[in-house]
Amino acid sequence: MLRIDEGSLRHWLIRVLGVVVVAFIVVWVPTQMSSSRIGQFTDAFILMIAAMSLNLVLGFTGQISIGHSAFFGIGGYTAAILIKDHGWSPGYTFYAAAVVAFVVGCVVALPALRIRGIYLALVTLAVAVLFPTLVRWKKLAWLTDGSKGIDSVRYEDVPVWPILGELKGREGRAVFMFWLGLIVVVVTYLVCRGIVKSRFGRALVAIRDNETAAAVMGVNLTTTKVLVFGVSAALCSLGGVLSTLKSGVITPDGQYVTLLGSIVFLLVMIVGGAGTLWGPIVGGLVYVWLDSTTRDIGTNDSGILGALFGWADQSPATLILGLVLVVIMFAAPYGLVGLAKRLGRKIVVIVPRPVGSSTSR
Amino acid sequence: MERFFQYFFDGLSLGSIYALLALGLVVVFRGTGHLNFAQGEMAMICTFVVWQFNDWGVPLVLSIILGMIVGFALGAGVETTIIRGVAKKSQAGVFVVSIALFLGLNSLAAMIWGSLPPEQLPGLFPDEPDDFQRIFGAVWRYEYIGVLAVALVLMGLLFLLFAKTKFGLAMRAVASNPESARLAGIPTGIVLASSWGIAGAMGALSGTLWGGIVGELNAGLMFTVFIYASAAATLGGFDSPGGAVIAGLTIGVGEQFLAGYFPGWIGQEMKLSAALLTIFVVLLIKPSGLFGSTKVERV
Amino acid sequence: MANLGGAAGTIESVNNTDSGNVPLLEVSDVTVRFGGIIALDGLSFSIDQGAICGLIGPNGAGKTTMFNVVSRIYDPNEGTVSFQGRDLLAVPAHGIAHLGIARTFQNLALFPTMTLLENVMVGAHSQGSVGMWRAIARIGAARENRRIRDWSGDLLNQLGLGHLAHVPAAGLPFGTLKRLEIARALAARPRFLLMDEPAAGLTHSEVDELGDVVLRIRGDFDLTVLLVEHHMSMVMRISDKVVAMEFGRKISEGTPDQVRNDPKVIAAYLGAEA
Amino acid sequence: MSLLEVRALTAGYGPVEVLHGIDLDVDEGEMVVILGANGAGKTTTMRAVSGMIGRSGAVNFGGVDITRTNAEKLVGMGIAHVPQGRGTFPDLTVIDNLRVGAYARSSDHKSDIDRWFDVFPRLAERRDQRAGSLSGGEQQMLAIARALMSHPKLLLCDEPSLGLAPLITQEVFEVLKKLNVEEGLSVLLVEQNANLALKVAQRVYLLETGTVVASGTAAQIASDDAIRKAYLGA
Repeated sequence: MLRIDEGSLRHWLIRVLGVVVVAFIVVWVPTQMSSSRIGQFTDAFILMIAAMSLNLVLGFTGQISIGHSAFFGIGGYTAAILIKDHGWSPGYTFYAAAVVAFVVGCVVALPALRIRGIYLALVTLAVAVLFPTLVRWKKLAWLTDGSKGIDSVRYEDVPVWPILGELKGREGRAVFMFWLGLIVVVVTYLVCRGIVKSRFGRALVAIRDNETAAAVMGVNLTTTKVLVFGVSAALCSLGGVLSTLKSGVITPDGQYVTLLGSIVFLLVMIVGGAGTLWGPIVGGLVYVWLDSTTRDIGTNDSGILGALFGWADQSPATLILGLVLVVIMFAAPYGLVGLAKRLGRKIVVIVPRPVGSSTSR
Repeated sequence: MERFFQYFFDGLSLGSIYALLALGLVVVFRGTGHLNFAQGEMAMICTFVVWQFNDWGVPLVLSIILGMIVGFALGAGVETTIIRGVAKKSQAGVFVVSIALFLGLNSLAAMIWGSLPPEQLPGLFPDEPDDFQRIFGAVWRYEYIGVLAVALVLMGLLFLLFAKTKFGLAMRAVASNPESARLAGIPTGIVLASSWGIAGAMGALSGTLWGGIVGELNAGLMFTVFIYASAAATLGGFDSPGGAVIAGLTIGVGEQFLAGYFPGWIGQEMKLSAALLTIFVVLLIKPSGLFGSTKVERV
Repeated sequence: MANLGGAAGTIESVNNTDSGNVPLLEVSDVTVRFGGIIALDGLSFSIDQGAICGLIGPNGAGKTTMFNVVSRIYDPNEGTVSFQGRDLLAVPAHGIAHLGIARTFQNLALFPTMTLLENVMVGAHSQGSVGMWRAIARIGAARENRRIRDWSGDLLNQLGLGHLAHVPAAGLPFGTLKRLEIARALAARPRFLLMDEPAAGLTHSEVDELGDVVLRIRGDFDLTVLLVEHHMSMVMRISDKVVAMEFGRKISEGTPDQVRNDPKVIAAYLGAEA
Repeated sequence: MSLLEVRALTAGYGPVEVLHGIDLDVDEGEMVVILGANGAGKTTTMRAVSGMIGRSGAVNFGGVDITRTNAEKLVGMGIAHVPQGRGTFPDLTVIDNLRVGAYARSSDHKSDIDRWFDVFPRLAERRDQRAGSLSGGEQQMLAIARALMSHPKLLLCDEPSLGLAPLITQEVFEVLKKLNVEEGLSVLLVEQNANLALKVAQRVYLLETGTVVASGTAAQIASDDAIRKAYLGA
């Protein structure tokens, strides 16, 4: 077992090494892989964003939500409507979607505050069920185009980013979406990290662990819960914007717009590791990998969740996924990241710096 | 007036199916404090089981009883093997596991049976186009009358079980104070498994009744019913069986009225949303539901 | 918002501590009912600045209820509570930390998944100001973190827990966690500390140590302490004043010696000679 | 041989060991009291004896080793436990509470219910009220009556005086004493009210921080300075 002091040269070397490896993979993927593979990574980015946002609410604050698919959909629809009806440049719709979703998120959180546990779960369930029906509603068709949804929402011309050189055609768009997705993932990660590592973030975990004690320490439960729900919704909507821009379409029964979306986000978060910063990122990669692998099992060609609601038959994929989930809940409550941390500690231990003002830099 | 009675009666019938499933949710919640997200899927699987027995030539009534037995075993088995272990670790874990069950059962049903064409599951009651009775000018179909009757009878039996039997007493005791129940010699493990089992059996019946009305069986059979049932349980207050029944019937009737009287704005496709929104508002005013109890927290 | 410069709290008290007879906390005629049960029945007492006040009484006397009234978890049905002349009942539960009131819990109310350091850092919540937006934008968040981390680390070191700073709270021995609760409460730089049965569940030697710790922190942090405790020897040793309760009422009040020899107190503890 | 024989009992909650090896006996027809300050481990002792928490050491009841028997079975064997804080079923009526008490028995229990209604007439008046609506004293009586419905040989009674007014406490103790004397019921009692306990009990164990620091007959302990010390400090 290796013991390394926090902040020592070796510790910094390990950190730098980690960054280099990640950067290498990130650069390698869009330059060396086929555009369909690149697209899969973009899919993983989309899931990472949604799962990271859910993680803020569920993983860190302990508030159950299965309504995040609605926020995802709000993002997608905001982008689609602004681009198609109002001629916005796609890039700006991220900001607009975040604002809309933040407001809706806060409104949803308001009743959720007075009710706890399963009641909260059911309110968010209602939100997840409501959203697609509202979008489909004929009275709103002027805005949402009803059940057929909105299509050809994408960058007509891929913007030129000097670093990337010129990107052309389908391939160029795939590479562009990859980089765009990566940027949003990094931004989302930084937002989550900023929150979690702050006084506000400690208040979130305190609420999760012991609400009464948190209040006694001076944490305002109401504003904290509403704000974190709002920001979580805003982040989730970014995933929706990205997904719509990538596929060019959004419909009321689109992939992550229905309740199924919420379930997928939940899966990604749990498998990767709830309440860990890297969990949703690992979860997103693992999920997309599993999904593409299980497409080849049996006759099913619609992936892990294809079997749901009779979309496709005779695939054991979802069943396996359900079993994996149960096993994870028993064996590794903090997901793959939690497991990796536990095993990693047997190889390398970072010895933290002693605490107190005298030892501070 | 005709329309009023028509909506009222149809609503009562559908509402009784929601109430059955909601009652299952409440029985589980009272006993163990968990929300079983897979309640609807357990009911769906059992409906397929009923169809399977029937398809093998077992008479329908016997098939339904067998289906309810399978439902009981499924519920009790899930509680003892999976839920109990996870519940020791975390409450959120139970929620995740019930979602896993939801996925797994759904997939299992799709794998084994796929989607059955319409009218494969024979209705329990005559459902030819002219099998109805006119009362107050409204069409009372025998099928709907039958559903309502069966649902009400089962709920009645359940309340008798709760109120009059030794086992029902034990269930109430465990729900009220599990620690003292153990001290009184009640095998709490068996009681808890049974509450899941009873919920499973009621789900089986609710699924079969619903399947008979819908006619078509597939893995998505119970999803909407589950949403209605959870809305009913929420509205009624999660710890009140009577509340779940009343709320289930109310929601059934309410959605028929909303859909019937506002066809332009709400209609068939928006009735679920309208019902959910109404409940949302009710919860804002009364967070523990209409009949639920608020508990004093001790620190 | 708060001055976090020194290692120990620098409290410029509004009242002169020398005269010592201006009450910091004044409870008058507080009544609490739960359903039909009267938990507190017109209770009144006051605590002077800088004093350690012991609150004693048999189980079910209403001590913890009193405690929860002062820490704003329960609302009394009747009566008033004032802190430094302010109406405490007008302050929400999360507001009392900002007034300078901290508490420990009878059955430990720690954050089990957090490390000891993080637990104490949450205790310092009222000493920071970085909210969500500043955390996202990272405006002053790092500096505040460092400041709170150092301050919390100092507290852990003072209570002899520094070596466990990065260990999660769950699973540590009871005595350690009791100390952690004290450290966490002190992190808010309180001027008034409420301790709910800090000695319960401790071994003999740990109880003696605890008494010393309470005396020490009272001096170091310029604290006023309300101590609800069953462990008579400790209460009698460290309190300046003792209030005895039974059935939600005050039955005796005075110095430890006065209360110890009060026949009503002896009756309450050893049972009345009927 | 004693009815209840406890040797080197250790128990606790999670990683926290509360009892560090306790020896304790209750003879047939005897009333024994455990005294001690709060946090001394009295309630934990009771819970360990009745199998509500994990324990190690040896517990024998009527000559049978019950160390590994779970709580639900012990009721049928003749141990009834009235937990601290009453342990009634607040959502059930008084009469249903008593019926639950008879759960472990198969025989008819109507006559028993009538009998306890005779002993506690106030319960009879409130037979159809929910237990949660009763006063503290009534709940305590109900809890005791509920425990006795199982016809125990040994009654574990955890602080029956908790939160009760002195008069009602006396009433409860008189009933316990009567049952002990007239019916030969063995009782293991946890009590903070030392004087009262010493009056009814035959033998006493004094607990401090999870160990027995003194034991003896009630008379010996009553004249001992140890109690005064343990309760009111030196």
